[in-house]
Amino acid sequence: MDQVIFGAEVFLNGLMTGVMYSLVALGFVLIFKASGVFNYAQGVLALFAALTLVGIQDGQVPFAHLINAAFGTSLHHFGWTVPSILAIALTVLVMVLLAFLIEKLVLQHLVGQEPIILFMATIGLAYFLEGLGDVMWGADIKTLDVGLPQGISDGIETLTAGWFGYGFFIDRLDIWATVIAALLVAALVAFSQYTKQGRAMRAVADDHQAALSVGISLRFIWVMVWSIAGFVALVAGIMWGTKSGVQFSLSLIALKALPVLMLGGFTSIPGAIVGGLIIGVGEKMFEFLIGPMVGGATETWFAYVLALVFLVFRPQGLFGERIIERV
Amino acid sequence: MMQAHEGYVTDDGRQIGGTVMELKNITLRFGGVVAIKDISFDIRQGEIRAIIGPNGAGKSSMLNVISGFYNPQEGEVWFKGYRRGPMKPYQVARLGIARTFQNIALFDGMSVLDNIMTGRLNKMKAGFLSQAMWWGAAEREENENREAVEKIIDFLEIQNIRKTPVGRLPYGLKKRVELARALAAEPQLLLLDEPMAGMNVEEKEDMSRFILDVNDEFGTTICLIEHDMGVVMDLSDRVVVMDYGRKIGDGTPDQVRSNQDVIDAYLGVAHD
Amino acid sequence: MIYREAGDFKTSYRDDSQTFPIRLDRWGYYAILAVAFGIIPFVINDYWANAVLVPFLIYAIAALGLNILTGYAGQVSLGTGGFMAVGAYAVYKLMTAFPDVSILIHILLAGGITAAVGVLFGLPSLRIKGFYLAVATLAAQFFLVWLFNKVPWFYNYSASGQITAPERTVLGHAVTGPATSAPAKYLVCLVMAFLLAWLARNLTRGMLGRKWMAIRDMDIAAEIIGVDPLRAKLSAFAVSSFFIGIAGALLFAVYLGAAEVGEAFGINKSFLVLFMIIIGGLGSIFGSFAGAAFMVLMPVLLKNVLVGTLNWPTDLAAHIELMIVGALIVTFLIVEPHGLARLWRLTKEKLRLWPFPH
Amino acid sequence: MFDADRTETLLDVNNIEVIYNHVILVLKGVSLTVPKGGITALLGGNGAGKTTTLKAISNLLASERGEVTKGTITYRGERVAGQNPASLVRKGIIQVMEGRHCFEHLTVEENLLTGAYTRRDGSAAIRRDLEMVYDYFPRLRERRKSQAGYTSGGEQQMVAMGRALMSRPEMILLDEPSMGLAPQLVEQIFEIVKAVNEGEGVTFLLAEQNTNVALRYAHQGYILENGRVVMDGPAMQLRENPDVKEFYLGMSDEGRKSFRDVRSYRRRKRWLA
Amino acid sequence: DLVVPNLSYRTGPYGANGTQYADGFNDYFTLLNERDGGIGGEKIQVPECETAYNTEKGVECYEATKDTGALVYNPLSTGITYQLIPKVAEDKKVLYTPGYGRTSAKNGKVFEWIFNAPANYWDGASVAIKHLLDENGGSLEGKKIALVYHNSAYGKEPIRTLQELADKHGFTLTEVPVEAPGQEQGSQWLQIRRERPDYVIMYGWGVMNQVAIQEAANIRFPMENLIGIWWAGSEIDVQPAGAAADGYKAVTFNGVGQDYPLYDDLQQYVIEPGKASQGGEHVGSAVYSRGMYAAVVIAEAIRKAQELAGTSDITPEQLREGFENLDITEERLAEIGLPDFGPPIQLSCSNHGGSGMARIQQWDAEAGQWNLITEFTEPDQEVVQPLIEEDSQAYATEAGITPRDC
Ligand SMILES: Nc1ncnc2c1ncn2[C@@H]1O[C@H](COP(=O)(O)OP(=O)(O)OP(=O)(O)O)[C@@H](O)[C@H]1O
Ligand SMILES: Nc1ncnc2c1ncn2[C@@H]1O[C@H](COP(=O)(O)OP(=O)(O)OP(=O)(O)O)[C@@H](O)[C@H]1O
Ligand SMILES: [Mg+2]
Ligand SMILES: [Mg+2]
Repeated sequence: MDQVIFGAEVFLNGLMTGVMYSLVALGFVLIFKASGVFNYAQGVLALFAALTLVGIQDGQVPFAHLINAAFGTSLHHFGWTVPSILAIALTVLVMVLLAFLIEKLVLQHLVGQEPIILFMATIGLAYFLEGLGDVMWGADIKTLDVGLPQGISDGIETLTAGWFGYGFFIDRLDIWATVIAALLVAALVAFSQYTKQGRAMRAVADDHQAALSVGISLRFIWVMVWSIAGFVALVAGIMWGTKSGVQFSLSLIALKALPVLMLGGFTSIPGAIVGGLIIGVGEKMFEFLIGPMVGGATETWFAYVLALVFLVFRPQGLFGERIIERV
Repeated sequence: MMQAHEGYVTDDGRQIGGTVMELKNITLRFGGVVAIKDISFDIRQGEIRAIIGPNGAGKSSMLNVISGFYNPQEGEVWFKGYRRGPMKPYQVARLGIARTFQNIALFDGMSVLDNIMTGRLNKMKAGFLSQAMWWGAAEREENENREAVEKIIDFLEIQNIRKTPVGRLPYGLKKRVELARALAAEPQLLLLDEPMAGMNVEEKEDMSRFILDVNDEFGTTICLIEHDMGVVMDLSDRVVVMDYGRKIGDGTPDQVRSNQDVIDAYLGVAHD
Repeated sequence: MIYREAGDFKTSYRDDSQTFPIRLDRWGYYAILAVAFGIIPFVINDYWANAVLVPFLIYAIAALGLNILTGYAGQVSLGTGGFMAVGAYAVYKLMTAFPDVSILIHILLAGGITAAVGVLFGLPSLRIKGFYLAVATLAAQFFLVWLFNKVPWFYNYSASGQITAPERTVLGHAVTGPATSAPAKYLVCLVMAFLLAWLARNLTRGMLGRKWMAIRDMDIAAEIIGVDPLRAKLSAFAVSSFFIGIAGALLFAVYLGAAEVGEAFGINKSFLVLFMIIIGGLGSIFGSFAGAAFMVLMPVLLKNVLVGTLNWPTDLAAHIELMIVGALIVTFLIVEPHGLARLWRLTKEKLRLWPFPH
Repeated sequence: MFDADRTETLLDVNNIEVIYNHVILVLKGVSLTVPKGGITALLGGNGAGKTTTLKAISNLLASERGEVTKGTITYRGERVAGQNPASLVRKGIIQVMEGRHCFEHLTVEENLLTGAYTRRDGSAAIRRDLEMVYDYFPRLRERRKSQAGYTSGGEQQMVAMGRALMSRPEMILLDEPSMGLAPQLVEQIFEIVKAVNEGEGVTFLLAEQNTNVALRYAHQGYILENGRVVMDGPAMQLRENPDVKEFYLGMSDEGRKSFRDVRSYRRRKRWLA
Repeated sequence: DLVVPNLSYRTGPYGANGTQYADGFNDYFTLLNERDGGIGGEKIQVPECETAYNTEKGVECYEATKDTGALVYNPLSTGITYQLIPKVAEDKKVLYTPGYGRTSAKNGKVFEWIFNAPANYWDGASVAIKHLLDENGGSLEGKKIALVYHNSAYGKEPIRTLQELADKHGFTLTEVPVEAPGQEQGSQWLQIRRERPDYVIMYGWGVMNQVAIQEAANIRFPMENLIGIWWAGSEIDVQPAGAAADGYKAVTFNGVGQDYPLYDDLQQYVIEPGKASQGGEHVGSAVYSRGMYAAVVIAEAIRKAQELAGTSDITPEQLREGFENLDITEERLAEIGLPDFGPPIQLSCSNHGGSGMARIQQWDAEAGQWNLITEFTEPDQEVVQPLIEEDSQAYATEAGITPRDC
């Protein structure tokens, strides 16, 4: 009986973790949908966004280290702090600017190239942004606090303790993440399916040349999509950064998002959520049930294997667009 | 076994043999769309058979059925006297059926020569080790087949682009390379999906000559889809007409041309 | 006209299909071989061997392997690190279990074992394509690393899970273990790289190579003209993994001498090798070498310039190095998406026309 | 009746050279003028450079690693060089690309709507034009909800045409509209071109292999060969030219030749001599 | 000059920790150069080389520096250490790996060139258990202890020791691996919440530490029952969790805070003149102090070597002698300006690992500082020593080394 209750708790936590993965996966989906680009830099984008947010909040001097090294000064902070809300708004601006620069300096020159080339370009971009983030804001670990609650939700614990005699653990941060993710997904689905820009975005993904020929400005679409993806990255960065502090490893959450992406389908926004939930539950349950028998730490690979098995039956993921094969 | 058909003799005196391929009551559906509805026809040894019909009639789908890319939900496909069960396309290719594609399907990253050489892959049997060492069978086969391919290259007059990557070629030449690739397989049945689309008259004349010569010299049976009525009527021995997945006519060019259904659905008013 | 092919006629198909049909290229190739085999072994020191040439040769082998799979057969793989780990652990187990058998045989066997594992993980490629496949190969990457970390049999039950290569000799010279001299290391890797490159060249110019490329360029059409996709893809996985396994075995046994799976064969390895083939040129043997050279040399070079010459603090240098590497990758892709190999060919085409622009 | 000499020039291509990949010289000095309100045909064999010319005009070469290295292109007196394709569409010049290029994953209707991307005149007007396109191509109305990737070749051609019409252009660059279309549809497409041209005053520049049809509908034509204009003039005149007759219309002195009777021996074209 | 390369890592997943360590290491040598003109009149050069915690870059750094007269390496990475162990024996360089690397390198008979004083991973595990024994009146009978570890060579090190100790003291040990980097540890901590161990010992590094402490706080695991090894005992590990981390404990073998006379000198000679590595941002942090401490030990070994060799410009062989005869007493530490900063270290030909003594520090979130809460404690050599013998013996057989007589 205990096992069942524990299992239920693990299941619920799996769902919550899945949502956290989805937040990262969403950014990938958006960019993939709009440009057919598999944006490896999404994880680094989240890191960069979080770094920027903390930097602005704490009034850090950007490039302080570089300036100090070059001019022998010892700048660190401006000496002010910025309220969270304002800092978030400023960070969004920075992300838009970044999107603009990425389009201008990278994507624009790669119109019509094969997907793998674009993929590689985003890896290059990831390297660059990682270095840039470090140079701009320093490589030390930063604490991120925008006022999101953390820790066990007492309400749920007492409630379930009343029901089962065992209080469930649900992290309040995860609850928040779920709410935010739901809102994001609803907004993004509506955007891509029912608006003119959303349609244009999907058109660009299908055929760059043709999109150009009907007067869709690739530049605008890309800046727009990368800005949105930057925003999504910021959200993911806030959620994950609150958990672990803002540091290099934040960029590695991208690896957690990939199986989600695969399973849900690279092109489906709802897929990112559903995929996240399945992966989250799957890996947690596997670790709970099978993990002890094989020595644990199965989470790194299980998600991938699970996604792989799904793919064998549905090669385009659960909700991905069918791969059109005609001759 | 299906019944053997007598052959016939064409106007210009070619002897046409018995049935090579017979399609019986083929029906093909994609979800809700019925692309082919209960169609039967046959192709005989040595003839040039045309399939015509409006856009979306199901012609390419028919060719795909013949070449094994689609498995029809209903109906039977008989080839050389045997009923063909569901097969993978590459198995069909090994039976001696080669084809070209409506939207050119060449291997863009390879040179013209390599593209045509792929057509001969079923003729090359050298083992893995031999290939890895480039020794014995592998090298011998490579050179033998290269000779055969060079003959086709000469035949289609594409010597000067032999080493060019196909991605850079203009459309018409690509079509020709595709034909070369199909010919390299020395097929018994050659399927051509709109071989002359996107060509001007001069080029169509060239292409016609190639098709006729292939048919003449190698005795290859040809089944082609084409929208240029001039070409179809001039080249083909018999014509199947499809419309909305159904067969609305079948016969010699003259019979088809005068069929009222065909005129209504497809030909429209004749322009010359 | 510095570079020319005119006057270089071929009279047989055999001559026409040789690797370097143009005389000038052939001479260049022989010259490089002469230097590589005849001169470098006598002048090489530890630094050049361990920091530059040995890793370059080993990565070139891995890049060749991945290039066969990705560049020729069009199956994008991110499992390179995992497959290298298979090679490394296979050679380790073989070395310790059969100490008397020649290490060279062990290395080849390690390649064979990796090939088998590669085929296994290649099976899904029949259904899964493009980026989905790329991500799916990550399953191999993570699973294999986990496996080697988890099952003590693989690391002979050592306390920490590290594996260390014992000393083995070829013709009386140590080629693994700490006593190995720089020329010995270099020569082992060079011979392997040379043989494997020759093998890769043979496979890719023949029918097998054409089948791979056909699958890469248009898999449906390939199937319709008679390529069995299962065999073509799996053979690509097998050959590719064979190469990568050998690279892994060399990396562990000859180069590093000791390895921890997560650290030495992590996901970064997979990306590194992928970089190499893309920067070098997909579907090009020369490109595999060029890419490996670029990715091995550039960071060393940058570091030497930034820290050694400009005296920047190492962390700033490291961060800026990241930025430069990133920017260079992007620039490369923009200037010539088809890699160094294409750049090289275009240069030759221009040289051929030179001094006339068209 | 349209008269080329009396209307103003809409598009002027002046002696352009195009190079792909920095090495392959494809256009070796092409000049042409397109009068406003007319239908101009660009004829020529495979690889003559028709598509390249059209792409040079609509500035789509960059993504194919091609560039215009010499000469100028002016549209309504304004240099085209340096403008991005989107702004050209907004200025009224739109291209229908060779080989259809539909957005495979979008439905037929969504494809058409993307054509209206640059329009600012409200959804009611767009809906009206959508109906107009459906009236031109009833087949599309039937398939409006299917993904374009699954429609037949001809249907895709219609989608591409319809999509261009949706932008309410001043000028359409049509690349091989008849390719792969059934005869009556070819006729129909050209009828539509004519209707749009006459009804809405849209100027057409069309590259076409089907010389026969093209010269029947066009007002004037250019014949391109090997990256050069080898002949030009009013369509009627071109149709009477013996070389054009022989090489592009497939007629000999005795009338239409049968494709069966073509011999490999051929006369050399006069302009090559 | 004396060359002591600093193979550091300031980028990558562990860059935040590596930076602080490298700063401490550099600054102490800078201090010696500035204040004393080096050691024995020889200036010390500390060429820095970035490894990014990556073994191959580590090799590159080693090769690039080894011909410049380098005496001793301290790569702060277990992976790189394993790489270098066979190499340094061949090249005759000293490898000093305080508190990390290969534990059984303590056995100088087998590992001639490696030193890992004052304490190693197994000592750390044992000291942690001793601390728990003290807290429980000498008995851990029937207690449940969980080991949360970085699933790598480093994290797996203490397992065998803890298993032995569990047998000896009658507690049950649960092993909970965390796959690197450790961004997501939900299931691990749920498991701990379910199984309610009395204590959790943690061998973590990098982001794993921050997440683990946060998760422990989330499930309201009592912080004072969570004990990290020294690599899980820095400020950056606890700060992200804020007040919730209050009471968290970690094992350490070096002092904390800046309450030592040496820091005055550091201030005067290094920081104020602007010579501090990275502008002196991290002076006094736990990891900084450990880097500095490593430098102190190396400097002392150099001093000893100079004394033995009678020359100031020593060779690596002579430095090795210096290490083997190293004797850092309490008085000597006080002289240096670091009274009670580390345990006394006395090495010999057979003992390269010192006494293994370590102590416990505890985090005071409000004050934002670590407090030392125990004295230096001896590990249970009865358990640890045989394991060391066994493991080093195995290595000797595998690598064909005949242990020295001493
Ligand atoms: N794989 C598929 N999935 C769904 N529908 C398909 C598929 N293939 C073809 N169809 C549909 O089947 C019908 C017949 O298509 P097909 O390509 O055979 O036409 P066609 O006669 O070759 O026309 P065209 O002359 O324009 O090429 C079309 O309506 C097409 O949309
Ligand atoms: N991207 C490219 N790279 C290199 N060469 C190219 C490229 N695109 C076209 N070409 C070459 O330019 C020449 C002209 O091609 P273009 O497509 O303009 O001809 P076309 O007249 O449209 O022919 P078609 O009637 O076959 O469409 C051809 O020889 C072709 O090989
Ligand atoms: Mg068709
Ligand atoms: Mg064209």
